[in-house]
This record gives sequence, structure tokens and C-alpha cells, in this order.
Amino acid sequence: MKTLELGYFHIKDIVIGSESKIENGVLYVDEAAVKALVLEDENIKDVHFDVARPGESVRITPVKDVIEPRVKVEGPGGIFPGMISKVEAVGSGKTYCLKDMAVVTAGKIVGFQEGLIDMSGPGADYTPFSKTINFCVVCEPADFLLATDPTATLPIENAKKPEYEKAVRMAGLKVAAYLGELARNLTPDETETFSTPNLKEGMEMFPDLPRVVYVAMLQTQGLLHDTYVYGVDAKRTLSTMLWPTEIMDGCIVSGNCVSACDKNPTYIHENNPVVHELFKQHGKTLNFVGVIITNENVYLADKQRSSDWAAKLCELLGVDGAIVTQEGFGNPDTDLIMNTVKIEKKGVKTTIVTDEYAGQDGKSQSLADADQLADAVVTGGNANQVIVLPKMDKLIGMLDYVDVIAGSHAGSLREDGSIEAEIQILTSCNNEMGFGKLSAR
Amino acid sequence: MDFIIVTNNPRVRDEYGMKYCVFYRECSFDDLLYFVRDKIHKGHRLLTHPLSGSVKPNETPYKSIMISADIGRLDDDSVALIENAITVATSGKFERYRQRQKILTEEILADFQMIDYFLITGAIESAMTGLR
Amino acid sequence: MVKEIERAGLPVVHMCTVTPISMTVGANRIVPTIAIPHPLGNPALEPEEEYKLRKSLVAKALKALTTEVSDQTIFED
Amino acid sequence: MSYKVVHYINQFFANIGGEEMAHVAPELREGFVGPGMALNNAWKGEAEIVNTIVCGDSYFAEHEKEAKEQILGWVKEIKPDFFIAGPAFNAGRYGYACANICIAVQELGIPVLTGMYTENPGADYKEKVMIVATRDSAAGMRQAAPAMAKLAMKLMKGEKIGASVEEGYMNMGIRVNMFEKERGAKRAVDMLIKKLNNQPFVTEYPMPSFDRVAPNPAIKDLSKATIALCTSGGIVPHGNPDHIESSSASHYGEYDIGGWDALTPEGWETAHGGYDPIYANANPNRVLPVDVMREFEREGVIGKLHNKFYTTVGNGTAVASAKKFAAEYAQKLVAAGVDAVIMTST
Repeated sequence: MKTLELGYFHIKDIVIGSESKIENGVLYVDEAAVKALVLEDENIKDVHFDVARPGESVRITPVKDVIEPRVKVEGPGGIFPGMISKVEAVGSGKTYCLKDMAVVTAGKIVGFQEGLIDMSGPGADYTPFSKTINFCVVCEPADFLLATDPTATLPIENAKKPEYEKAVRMAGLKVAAYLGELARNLTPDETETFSTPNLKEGMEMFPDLPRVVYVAMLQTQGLLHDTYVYGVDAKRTLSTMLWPTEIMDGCIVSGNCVSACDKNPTYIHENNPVVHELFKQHGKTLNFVGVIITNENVYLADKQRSSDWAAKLCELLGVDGAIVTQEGFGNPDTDLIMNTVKIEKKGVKTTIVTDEYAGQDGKSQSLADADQLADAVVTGGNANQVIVLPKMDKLIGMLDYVDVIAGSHAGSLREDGSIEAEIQILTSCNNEMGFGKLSAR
Repeated sequence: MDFIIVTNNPRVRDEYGMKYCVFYRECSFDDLLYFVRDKIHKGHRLLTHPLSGSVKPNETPYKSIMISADIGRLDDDSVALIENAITVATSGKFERYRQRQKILTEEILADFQMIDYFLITGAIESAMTGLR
Repeated sequence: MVKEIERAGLPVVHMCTVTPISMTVGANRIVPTIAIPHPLGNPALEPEEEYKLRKSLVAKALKALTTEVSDQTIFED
Repeated sequence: MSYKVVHYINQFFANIGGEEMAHVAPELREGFVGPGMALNNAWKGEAEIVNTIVCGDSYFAEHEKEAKEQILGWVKEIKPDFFIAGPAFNAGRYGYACANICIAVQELGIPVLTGMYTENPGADYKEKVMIVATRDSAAGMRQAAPAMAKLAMKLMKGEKIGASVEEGYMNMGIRVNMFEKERGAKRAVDMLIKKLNNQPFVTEYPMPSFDRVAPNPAIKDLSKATIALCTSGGIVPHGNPDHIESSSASHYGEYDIGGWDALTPEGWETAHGGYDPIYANANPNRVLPVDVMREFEREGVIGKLHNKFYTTVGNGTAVASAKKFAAEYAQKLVAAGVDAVIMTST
């Protein structure tokens, strides 16, 4: 039996000042301390912090990652193992979470980067992070990353961009871990316990319930398309299994931000909605056996192997059902259909979660791949739907690139400050783990 | 696995042109897909997914696709993948990006080249370690 | 398209290189062909040989049209 | 000022009679008749049925052209803000009439709505005209009338129409975003539980469906049969006189091969953008085997090669239009007495 207790601290406000603490539901952040933490990395020249609250006329862009601060207070390992803490296996004991808030990393890495969070207005209905109080970490790259090579035809040397991507990714995790640490010796507002029996125990405890596994597909294609599991770049892994609670301790972190609408930021991994919904049914209508993680690589033989392994693990576990979730659009549709068809052919019933690119008129083919065996589909909606986002009073980050981010077009940024674009620019709005309520018919 | 990289990305040409078999063509995203399709019709197999990456068709002008060096029997899966990719890329739903390509700066073009370069780099690593 | 012809009441044979696609589009009588750019020919052959090849493929198609089928059938030889 | 509405119903709902009165010709009446009352009531004066058109179901089916002409004439005169037909429930010919008269009125630029049971043959037109899904019998009038009235009012006011499941109309083949009550993960778990328990569930995205048509009987005597060639390989006369587009073609080609013993590169080429054209252009018989068909004709293996062939470009891009083209030329082939077809694809 693997058991993890989560303790929740409901954060009502965030105040940036000269001391770090949590008091009466208010998170106070020592600006100098977090700044020093972020600037430990020489790739980051400067950083500034800001707070965005639900309902405010604030726009955050370009968003890189969203993270929920957590701290491991009991049990083996630490938060974000392999990235922040040492690589010891997590998922048991006790972990505290700062709820109703998030750390949002912003700042440009590549010129066409997207990801936009509006704290109010029509865009706020689509992104889940309009409902959290966001501690924004806006980074600027070090000068040497931007150094112009006079002999080069290109104005910016981008060979160093992977280093900078890593620096910003780690900055977010470090700040989240730092803020989480503030709760270590406090008493949470409420607690919730999640237990998973091992295979043998589960069979004995729930002999009559259908056994269900969750197959989480992780985006793993390259720079700005990567996901890390216990610090390993998941494109170099075989499909494997996790206890559901390991994910709650941050063993999966995101290095993804291209096509923001259907990428899974770290926050959504930590709060994986399928894991939570399966736990709600665990022992009642089904027996939640565990999580299979598999990747979405560029190389076709890798796709073949990974989907074979995902199906093989389902077969080995002898499960009755599987929920398959995706990350991204286009070639991941091929992985999704490969996984689903192979798992169905093992006699395991599947339900899948995806999103659609059906064109602005909704008339195009929604997915890049299809199969009749994928007969139970939940959709996160059509990412091509056009939306007009009114001007916000305050901007955190920069708007220079709104004209070139995915889903926008020349002239997206209008003179009055409003933006006409497709909803796919909104962070997590078409989430393919089923985090949101958006759908389509 | 002997492979050919078909690309319209100058960065891939510059970085890998001397190390691997690289077919560089100065052409559009769509034309690159058509070129690869003709290769597949001749019996090459696709080794990477033609829609790799989350950068949308037409959003980026660059694409690198890996195909088998050897020519064999027509590979049904490769045909289906490339036809689907062409259908998606030319369906019109990414049409607005085509307009946008005209306004891309040198810096952004360099970033698109870089992303594509990293996508194909991962595939090269896979191709170099596996025999099939 | 083959399906629409079949629906109109005419027996139809689909000569197609990628037979899975032919299955998907709902053809009932299928004859596999040589290659996508030259389904009924092979430029590598001498013209007379190529003509013979084409004739044998079309003969196969005619045979398919005279063969009763109850389900999707690929006429391999 | 309330919206002016014209309502279309059949002889049964106008209380003229059942099947025995289905032959009655269209008739224009003032105000509402029968089920129109329920619609009128639901609109509470915001809209009103000014006229009701009554037509026998058999009459419409057998004299569709005349019926449409007559009805469109009236509609043009009345100039209503809205046209509503039915609900037809499971009455097949009534459903067919409702859908088709709505399509015709819609072309005048007047918004329309009808309603029927999902398995009514008229529901085949759901992608062309908005159809509210009703129960399968008139017992469902109490639910159908308010549902239709509500959606009709939204259409009259030009309000944004939500997704099909929200508004109760049949899916028109267009993906429309909507917010569900539950998040996606819960919907997925609920759907899986139903699937595991063999209970019915509804997918949110039906995969493109591939229906099947049963094979036709084989040709008994080939030597007496007329065989036609068709291709999706885009073979056209040299110079492509009809400008068949290289992909997503908007029309198909019909060409005479009477007098051609074989296709020559001087006379023919491919317009297809879906493959390398050099082999087909060098010898078009590689795609459309006219040469060997002529030999089979001379040898008496086949009765006759049909003197026309039909050509499209089959990139799979425009499945719907390819289907339409084939359906159209298939009728021509049948009319010309063709017995069987060889279709070649590239």
C-alpha cells in the first residue's frame, strides 16, 4: 500500500516585501531572497516579480511554466526529485501544497513563444490560471546569451538557448520549492489522503471491481517540447509505471511551452486531474491500479516501441480499462491512436482525452490521425476558435511577440491594445488531461 | 539505420551536412512534404513523423524529415502518414500562418530553425542507437 | 468514390497500390497495382514487357468483376 | 413589432386526414394551424405565425418541383422573418418534405428550422439545415414545440448558437466549442465506467466513419459487357482544357476516348498533384489502361469499352466532393448502359 497525505494551505493573497512567511493565509515573499535564488544561475541576467490576482485587469505573457509550490514534510525523498531534490523515489508520507496560487514563469526564450494568461475578461474563462493568485517570475537572459556575432548573418546567437530554457525552467522550480518550504512547520487548513494498494492487495480488496490503469502520454520531442521524469529527459525512456502519488510529489516536470493550449504545465502534472478523478472512484466503481507513462517522440521506431510497451504493460497488468491522455497536436495524434488501438486490441477498454484543430470554421478534420477503435473520446475543444481579448490595464511580461505567436496572425495586436487570436494562445485552455471544462461537438 | 535527412532548414544543412546524408532544398514547408511524398512513392520509408513538433504547419517555414536510405517495397504506413500530414498542412486551417510568415524577423526565423534542428537531433540520436 | 459507384448498382474493381487505403474507402473488389506514380506500368521494363504487365493486371481486374464476393476481397493473383 | 413566421405542416397535423389525404396540394392558410399554437404560445408575442402552409406528404414527394415552386412563391410574397417546418417526428415523407422545403427557403436568405426524430430519413439533411432532434412519435410534441420555439427565437434574434448538444439540434458536421458541467477528466472516467459496464455512452468526437456498401453481383458474361474506366489519377486531355485543379478539385472530367486505341503522351497527361507526374505523362496508359482495354475489346474478352471515362484527382483531401462527383457520374454510367467499372487510383 502506497499512501500519501496532502496538506492544503489556502493562500488568500501574496505580498512581495522583505520577509518570507505564510501568515493567516497570506504568503509574504522576501523579494531579495528569491531574486538571489534565481540569479544563482549565470544565464539569467535579471529577474523581477509581480503578483496577478483573479479578476484583475492583468495579462501575463509569454508564459513558460506554471507550478504549484509544494514541500515534502514526511516520507522518503523531496519535492521535484531529480530536479530540485535528490533522485529518491517519492509518493508516500506527507506533502504540503500551497493551494489557490501558482508560480508562473514568464519571459521570452524563442521569438514565437506563446502562452497567455488573462486574469479577467473573456480569456479568463478559458485558462485555468485566471483562478489562481499568480506569483510571476519574469526572467531576462544574460548578455552573453544575446551577444551578437559580428560575422554572423543572424542577429542573435541561439546556440545557447537550450541553456537559457533550462535556466528559466529551473528558476520556476526553485522558487516553487522555496515558497513551499515556508509551509513546512505550519498546520494545513485541510488534508486529503491517497492510497494505492499493490497489485496483489488490490485484487484481494476489490475482487469484483474493474481494474483501471491511467496511460499518460508525455510530450518529448526536443527543445521546448520536453518532459522530465525524476530528472530524466523522457524521450530517452521506455514506457514505465508510477504510483499515482509519485506524480503529486512533482516527479514529472514540464519543459514544454510551444502551443500553450494543449501542453501540460508542471502544475497540471502535480494536480493531474485524471489521477484525482480515478482516486474518487477507487474502491467504488473501479480499482485504480496505477499510472503508465509513455512518450511522444519524433522518430517513428520510438513511437512504435513506446506504444507497444504501453499496450504490453496494460496486458501484463491484466487491466480491464485504461484512460489515455495526450499532450500536443499533430504527430502526438499518431501516438494517441497507436496507443489506443494497441491497448484496445489487448482487450482493454479505453477512453481517450484529446483536443481538436478543426479550423476556425470548425469544418476541418479535427485530428491528424483516426481509428474506429477510438470510440470513446473526450475533447478539450477546438483550439482554432477565434477570440478577441480586450486590452488589460497591466501587462506582466512583454507583448512584442503577440503578432507572431501561434494562433495569432499579422495584425493580431490591434491599435487599441486588444488581441484577436485563436484560443490556442491561452495557457492550458484545451488541456488534454481533462483539466478544464471546455469541449466541442 | 542508414538514413537521409530531407530538409529546407539551413541550420540542419550547416550542422549535419558534412556528417550525414542531407538533402537540402530551398523550398516551402508544403513543397518539402511533396518532395518527401515522391520519395516514399519510390520506396523510401519515413523514419520521423512529418508533423513533428508543436510548431504548426505554416507557422514555421522549416521542416526536416528523416527517410530510409534504402529503397524497398512501398511502405503503406509511410504513405498514410505523409498523405495525412499533407492533408493537415494544406487543409486551410493553418492558412493564416502563411500570411504571417511574411512578417517574421531574422531572429524568429533563427528560432524556428533552432527548434527544427533540435527535433531532428533527437531523431538522429534514436537512429544512431537503433539498428531498425 | 468506388463506394458511390457500387451504390449506383455497378460492380466495380478498384486498382490501387495502397490496398489498406482501398479497404478504408470501402472497395469490395481490389486489385493491387505496381506503384503510386505508375499503378499500371513499370518504367524500368521494356515497353513490350510493361504492356504485358499491364495486360495481366487488367485481366486480373476483369476476373475480379466476374467473381462473386460477399465481402471486401483483395485479388492477389 | 413581433417577428413574422411561416409554418409548414402536413395534412395530418392540419387535421385534413391521414394517409388517404396525403395527396392534397399545398394550401396557404392565415395564422397558425395545429401544432403552430404551441410555437406561438412559447414565443409570447415576440414572434407570431402569420401563415401556415399545409401540404400532403405524397404530394410533396411526387410533385416536389411544383410543390416547392408554389410554396416559395408564397414565401416570397409574405417575406417572413423566419420559416419553421414540422416537427415531423418519425414520419419519413413528412421529414423529407420539412428538410427539403427548409433548404429551399434557406436559399432565399430566410432563416429556417425544422424538427424530427434522428432516424427519420429527412435527418440525412442535418448538415444542410438545422434540425431539432425530437422523439419518434407525436407524443413528443410537448417537448419538441418549446425546444424548437426556443432555438427559433435565438435564430430570429441572431443570437450566438451554442453546440448541438446544448441547443438540442442535430450535429451539422461543424465542431462548436462549449463548456461542459464537469471537467474533461471526470467525463473521461464516467465514460470509461459506462464502457466497462457495457452501458451506452456518447463519444464527444465521433471518429470519421467509413460506411460500407455491399458488393454488387459479378458480371455473368464479360464478352457481352460494357466496361467503363474511371480514375482518381487525374488523367486529362493534354493542356488540361477544363482546368481540373491539381488537388481539392472542384469538378470532375468527362472525356471521350472513342477513336483512341491507346492514350498518347501528346494527347493526354495527368493533372494530379498527389504524385510525381513524369511516369503518367510519359505513358498515360500507366494510369488509365486504354491500350490493353482496346485489345481486350478486339479479342472479344469484353463486349465493349465505354466511350467515355471519368477522372478526378483523388488526394483524399476533399472526400465529400469526391463522393459527390462519383455519385453524379455513376448515374451517367448507369444511364449509358455500362455494366461494370474499373477504377484506377494512384
